[in-house]
Amino acid sequence: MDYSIKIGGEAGQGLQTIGDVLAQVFSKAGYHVFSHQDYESRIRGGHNFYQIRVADSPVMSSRERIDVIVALDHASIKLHKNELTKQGILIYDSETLKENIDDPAFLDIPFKRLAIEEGGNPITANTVATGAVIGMLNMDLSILNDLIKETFKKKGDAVVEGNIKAAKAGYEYSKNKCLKCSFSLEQSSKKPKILINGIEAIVLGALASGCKFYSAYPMTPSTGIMNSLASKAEEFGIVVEQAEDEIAAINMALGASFSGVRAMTGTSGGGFALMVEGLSLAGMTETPIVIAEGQRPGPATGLPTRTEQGDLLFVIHTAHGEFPRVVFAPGTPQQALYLTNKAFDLAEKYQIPALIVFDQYLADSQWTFENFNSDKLVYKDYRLRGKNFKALKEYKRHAFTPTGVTPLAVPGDSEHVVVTDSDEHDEEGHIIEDAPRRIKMTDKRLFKKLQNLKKEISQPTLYGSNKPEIILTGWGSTYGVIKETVDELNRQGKNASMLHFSEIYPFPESGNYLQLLNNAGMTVCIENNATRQLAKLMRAETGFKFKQRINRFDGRPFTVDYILRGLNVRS
Amino acid sequence: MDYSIKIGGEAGQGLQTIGDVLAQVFSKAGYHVFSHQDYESRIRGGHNFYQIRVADSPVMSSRERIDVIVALDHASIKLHKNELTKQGILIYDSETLKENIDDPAFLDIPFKRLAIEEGGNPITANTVATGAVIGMLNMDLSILNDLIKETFKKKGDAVVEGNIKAAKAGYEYSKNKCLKCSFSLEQSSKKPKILINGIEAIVLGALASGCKFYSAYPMTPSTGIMNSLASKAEEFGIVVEQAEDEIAAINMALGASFSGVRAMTGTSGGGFALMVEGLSLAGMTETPIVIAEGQRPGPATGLPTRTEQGDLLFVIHTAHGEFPRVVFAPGTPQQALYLTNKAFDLAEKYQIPALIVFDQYLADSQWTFENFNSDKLVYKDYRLRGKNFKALKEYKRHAFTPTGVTPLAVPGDSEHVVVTDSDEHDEEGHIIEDAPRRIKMTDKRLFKKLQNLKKEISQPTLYGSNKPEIILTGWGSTYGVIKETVDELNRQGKNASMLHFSEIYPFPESGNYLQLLNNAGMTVCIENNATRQLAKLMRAETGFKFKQRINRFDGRPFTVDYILRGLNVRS
Amino acid sequence: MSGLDDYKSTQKPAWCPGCGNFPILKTIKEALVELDIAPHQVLIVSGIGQASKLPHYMKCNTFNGLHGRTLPVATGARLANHEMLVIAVTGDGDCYGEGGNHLIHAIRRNINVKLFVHNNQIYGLTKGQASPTSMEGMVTKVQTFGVLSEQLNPLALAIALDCSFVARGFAGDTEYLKELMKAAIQHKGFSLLDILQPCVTFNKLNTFDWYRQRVYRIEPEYNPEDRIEAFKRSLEWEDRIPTGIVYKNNRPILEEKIPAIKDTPLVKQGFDFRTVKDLINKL
Amino acid sequence: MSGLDDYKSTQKPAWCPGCGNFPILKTIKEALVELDIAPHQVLIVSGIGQASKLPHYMKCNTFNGLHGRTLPVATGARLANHEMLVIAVTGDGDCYGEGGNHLIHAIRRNINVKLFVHNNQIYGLTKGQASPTSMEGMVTKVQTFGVLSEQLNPLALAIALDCSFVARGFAGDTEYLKELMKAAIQHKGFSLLDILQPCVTFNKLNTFDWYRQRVYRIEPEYNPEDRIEAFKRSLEWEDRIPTGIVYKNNRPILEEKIPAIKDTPLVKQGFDFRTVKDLINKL
Ligand SMILES: Cc1ncc(C[n+]2csc(CCOP(=O)(O)OP(=O)(O)O)c2C)c(N)n1
Ligand SMILES: Cc1ncc(C[n+]2csc(CCOP(=O)(O)OP(=O)(O)O)c2C)c(N)n1
Ligand code: SF4
Ligand code: SF4
Ligand SMILES: [Mg+2]
Ligand SMILES: [Mg+2]
Repeated sequence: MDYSIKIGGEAGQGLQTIGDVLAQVFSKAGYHVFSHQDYESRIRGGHNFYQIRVADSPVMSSRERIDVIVALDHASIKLHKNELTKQGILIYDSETLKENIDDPAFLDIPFKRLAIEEGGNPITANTVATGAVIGMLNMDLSILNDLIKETFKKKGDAVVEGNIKAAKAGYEYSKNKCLKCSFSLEQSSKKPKILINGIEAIVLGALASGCKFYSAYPMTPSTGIMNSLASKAEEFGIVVEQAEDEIAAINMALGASFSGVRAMTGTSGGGFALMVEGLSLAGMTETPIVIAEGQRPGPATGLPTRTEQGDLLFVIHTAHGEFPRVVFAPGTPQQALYLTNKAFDLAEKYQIPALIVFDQYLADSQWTFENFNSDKLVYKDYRLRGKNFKALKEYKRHAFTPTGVTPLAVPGDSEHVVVTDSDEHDEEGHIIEDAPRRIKMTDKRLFKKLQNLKKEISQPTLYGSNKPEIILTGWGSTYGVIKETVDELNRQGKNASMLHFSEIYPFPESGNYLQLLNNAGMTVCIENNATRQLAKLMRAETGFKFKQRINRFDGRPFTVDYILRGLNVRS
Repeated sequence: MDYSIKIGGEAGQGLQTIGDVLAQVFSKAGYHVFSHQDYESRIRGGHNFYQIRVADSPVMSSRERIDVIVALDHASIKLHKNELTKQGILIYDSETLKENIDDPAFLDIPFKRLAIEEGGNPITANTVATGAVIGMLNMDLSILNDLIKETFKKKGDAVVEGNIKAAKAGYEYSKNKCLKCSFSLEQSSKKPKILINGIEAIVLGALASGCKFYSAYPMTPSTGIMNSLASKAEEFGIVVEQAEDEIAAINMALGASFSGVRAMTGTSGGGFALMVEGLSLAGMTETPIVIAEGQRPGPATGLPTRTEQGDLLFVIHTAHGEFPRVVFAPGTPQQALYLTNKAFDLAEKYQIPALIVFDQYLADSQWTFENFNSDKLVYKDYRLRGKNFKALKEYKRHAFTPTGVTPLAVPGDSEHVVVTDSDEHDEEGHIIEDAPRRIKMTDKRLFKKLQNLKKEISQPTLYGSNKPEIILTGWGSTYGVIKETVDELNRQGKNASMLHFSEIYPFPESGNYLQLLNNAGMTVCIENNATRQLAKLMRAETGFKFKQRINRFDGRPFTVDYILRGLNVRS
Repeated sequence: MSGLDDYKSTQKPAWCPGCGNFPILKTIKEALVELDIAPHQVLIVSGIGQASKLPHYMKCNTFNGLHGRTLPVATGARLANHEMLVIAVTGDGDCYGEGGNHLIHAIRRNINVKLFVHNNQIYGLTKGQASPTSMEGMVTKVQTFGVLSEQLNPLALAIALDCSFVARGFAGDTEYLKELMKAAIQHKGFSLLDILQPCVTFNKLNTFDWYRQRVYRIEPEYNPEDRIEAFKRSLEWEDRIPTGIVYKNNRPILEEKIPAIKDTPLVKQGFDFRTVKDLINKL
Repeated sequence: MSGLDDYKSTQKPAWCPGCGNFPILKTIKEALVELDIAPHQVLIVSGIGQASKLPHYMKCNTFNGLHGRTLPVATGARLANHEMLVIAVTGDGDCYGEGGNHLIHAIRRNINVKLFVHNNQIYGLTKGQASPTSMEGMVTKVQTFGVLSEQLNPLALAIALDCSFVARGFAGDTEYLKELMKAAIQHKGFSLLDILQPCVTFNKLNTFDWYRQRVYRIEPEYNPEDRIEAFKRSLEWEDRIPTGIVYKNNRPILEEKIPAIKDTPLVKQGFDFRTVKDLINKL
């Protein structure tokens, strides 16, 4: 059982709500869900869609063939009807669209009329549609009803009641009228799953790491982090400040971090470009900071609401001068949770900037998980505080130590002052000009730290055979789609594996993975960009050169089918 | 004949004037000169020096042993006296320093007293010192006198007269008193040489390329470009605007370029960090721009007045999204002239950003040249202007063409409008969201252009044997010092060559140089940074891995002696 | 004579139905037509935001640049060709938030650029965060406790900086808005026209109605050259919001003070490669 | 009781002999001592420039950051620990040039940070280019035709933004300067203290003498709470330059409006890893 549902319509028509509700219903029913979104940079109009895959085994990418299309506008019909599977059904409201289409795969449902008649309000039309989909899938309405109650509680009983009625109307309409409907999602007895997208996972990671300060400037696809943290600010004791620009955002976070709290900022490529000088400041002053960088198709404003993996070499190499940094590129919401936590840990442990690189695809995509293991989370306060700081006879912010790391004291907690500087400085933090101390500081700040930092980096994930003939390699958000492609290849009798990089810089020490690559007959680097950035990095770091590459740079995410076509394998 | 002269003193003591005048005297006398400077980030006090090498054959780096030291302060004596060669002499003014040193290598000259007595003003003390050096070298005074006349003309006859007398006093004092002086720089009959530093060469390159607009924010070591262009603004019809910040600087230059003039900006690493978003804008809108990036030791403010090659990977990889760029790293003032010119040409020909990466060492170092060949300069106006633009029936700013380059029209010159956008756009320049046109635009903007652009890049310079056993490789400002090291090695009977990269990105296509490297027994990458950036780039681009590396990252430039020590070769 | 048809765009606006940007778009076209300026004689520089999409929906030379960087691009463009009418069209976030520093310095330069700010007191394109002009207390997804910063007063700021022309318009009074646009364009000097522009989707506080109840046209007797009076007037907001020309002066413009372009626009000046070559050969 | 000795630095100032920064340094130490604030109770955030080297020459917690970014660092630092006295020390280029946008928004936030601007009307450290406060017509190596932009008036700007405390001091009148520093520190709210600071090396126009001939102390009867009068006063410059508290108000400060830190400074709040773990296990 593995169905794909697509809701299409204009911005502002509420298709996101339909999608969100359906995904929740499915995951609460214990199914595995994967969803992704496609939308334009506008608030009303245009054409957007929301695609959900629901199955009884884990799913982690979208398919190109759709079983149920909910068409809220004409464009959805025109653009997507050919995506229908053989048994696929498209539902639409001929009265609203003022168009009646005679196609056996089409089911006309009067969303609006039922909304008025049953829900008592045309605004419940989307609930009718939602109910209709549930009906088509042969599920029962209880979970949807619970969700409606929860969502509309604050709006009063009448609204709850109206929506429940609307849902029922849609449900019954499709149950009765959809004679061709052969789908069945009988109530599974499984435990409800956690439904989570990339943004929510990053936020969870930040909360779990004791993040206390978040300053940012809105920018797709990172704005969700700020929204979400702001909604939790009071409960978790977090200060969320909207900065006047990205330069202020990173400098505020550095100020907060210097004062003794864990601090983070988030942005997209263009905003990150403005943070580059601040990044270097973090490097020089050895001030911990976590930065979430949401890539989107560039250059410049590009395709602001779409997806791309075009900033890898940028985030690794940008900023003047030389200092260590950590770059993580989670492949799943689960990885996003743990790697955000690891980013906070390493940022503070080594007093360096740690970057989490994601993209719109990971940000908006929802995955289901059975549960998260909180034992994998770490929290250690590396700061020198209170009485420990007071007890010191002397304190030098940048004192030379065997590891290069100098205890990070909280200013004000003792009578010792804490001094740091963006100029090259001495152990106390004061400006210097001479060569010998410059060399020692570089040794401390860069080489000594890097040596240990490298050991913290995990090897890339290998999925599949230990002696693969085909290796599909990727990084970041392509984890799910590459994994599913590997499954498909192996189903077809091939010997394929996935090699996935999520802890990407410092680049994982050449280990087993290099040998596997050297031994494989076909090595494909799959990237959502045009210039093959991981492939370049790999060559710089290991000397390995990929034999094949599949790149996509049209702002859309990969699908299994797309990769199979790239491999010249039929799907 | 090959002498080194060092003038040491506090900031504000005028040692730069002494150095500048001496270097000019030597070059006007037809000698080969190389000078470099070492100064702190302060206006008064501290310790600075100015070092000049003068010889009868070409010189292009500083040596560590000094023949004549002019010590204006105590520190100059303490720090530099051990650098004296066997026949070396240190001159100082015991009355001013209130210290009398009994050392056969020291010559006490009463700069200030002679200045008052002969020059009529204590302010001429530095002229006394300058005259004294000329006297020690057994040159005659005529060139210095001419220079004095030229320099002080505006200040009136009395000032000219005073300085000429002061020079003479110093000259005669040292001639009479320096019994140990064995130097001789008899008047050479050679033609005066061109004395030029990196900044002046970049400025000359900009003028020769028809640069009409320069906007920047002051930052060492790039400020000299703005000063120099500002001084020539009226003569050459250039608008020089000091921007409120570096973001404004690059955006102004892009605005000017869009309007139809050649435009440039300049900065250092920290300021360039702020230009990164604008760089991406240039890429997306296909607006030509030339950017001079003066590296200095980082991270952050670092050692603001010193030298480093720490920004190579930064300038190549920075900015969100993917677009072509050109990066040049001139190794000599001559290269700076031609490459600045080439940068302007390629920027406009391909409608891309072109970067000139330099550093404090190249910026301040003076070289001598016989002459410059203006036939090597190119100027072609690629813009669509006036009647050519008017004659078109239709104009689309980003129309698809076989080369990816669309004629760049000057807005206002015809009734067709010129439209561009930082969003992904159609041929007309209007915002789009769809995948097919995104792909075609990327193909136009990135792949098509890159294909031809790569062919414009010259191979690295090979100096020395065609079958070298030892290859010393470098990029940018280390040209001179590596070349001289190669000469020294070959003098010692080794078979060494230099491989120098100045047209560095797109990286020169793997050619002969790779074969040479593969065949050599010893391949050394020499870089003024800590993280071996060229070596990394080389591996990423060609797979080649250097066997040895010499890195210096204390903010000081290489010397031949330093490299020889690194190679374990005696100097 | 150019007509409204000449200003027709090939693009369909991506704005929400009812958005205050529509009347502004219409008015700007009308103003240009009435001033008999042809599309190729005007350059609109814009940033990123809903407002900044405007030039796509008419016909004109267009540089749609980065968020917040409208004024530097406009400044460079105008310095390179001061025969071109350069209008900068931005949003309140763009101009007073991300781009605040450029506003200060563009005013100081007195470059003869026309700045039209579509001030909807909100970040529209990014879905409703507070902008610098959002009113204190307004709750958004980010400002969950309400906006805590004091509302920025662009007119007072501009007057403090001795801006050459300072005016406020309202998207709901297009007749007057057109007059203000024309006055701004005809004024010689940097002109700030802040336009109250209801965002019907995200700003539920400052609606067409809300503005209509408060805005008034400044009385004809008012003397916009009195800086102190102008400052006082600029502070009005709560109950009565003045629209009209609040302040103006006659500072000389930057373009006229730069010797290199006093006589001929930079872009019209030739480049004599030969002279420079000679100069280099003679070094 | 802390004494002047406690504020002694290990560093020797790299300023030019006679620089106006010396008396400012001396005065800031005295002010802190007189307010009985110990070195570890104060954080000085600075940028890059001659002025910004100041914290190195005394003893205090110091974040010497980037050119122009003093206020964001100070804001973040203060939000994280609002029991710390946070002083931002910058130059006129740093604060009014590169950092202009942050000034606008720090004022709007009314974060309780003290901003001391060493206003020498020039870029000192980079050797004498015009700053935003340089007077029109002043010739420099870059401004070869003289400064063409209007001189920025930081006081007028701050008053237009309703800044909580706006004052001007003079490095040549340290007695009064000390009073102003103390008042700024004791005022609850964002405080801008612009300090006229002669640069003896590069600014040959605005010398100690030049200032001495013009500055006067604002008369005691003056009411700094009258915004319009303050605006008028802020416009004085040519012949008479007012020093003293020009404007102040009692807007509530940002720190008190944020629920998360109303009761306890952020840095003093613990983090309960257990609770979050439980929450995650229960997802
Ligand atoms: C450097 C940068 N930061 C953030 C963004 C995201 N962004 C796009 S528009 C916008 C704000 C829009 O608000 P406003 O300028 O008021 O324009 P409006 O949409 O309200 O007309 C933001 C933050 C961006 N494009 N670039
Ligand atoms: C991003 C950036 N741009 C430029 C500089 C170079 N810079 C250092 S100090 C300075 C100006 C100093 O002027 P001001 O702030 O007035 O300080 P002053 O030296 O006069 O006290 C500049 C431009 C820099 N360090 N960083
Ligand atoms: S979001 Fe607001 S400003 Fe943007 S188009 Fe819609 S109504 Fe207009
Ligand atoms: S240059 Fe000016 S501001 Fe800087 S230390 Fe010297 S006198 Fe002071
Ligand atoms: Mg807005
Ligand atoms: Mg200054």
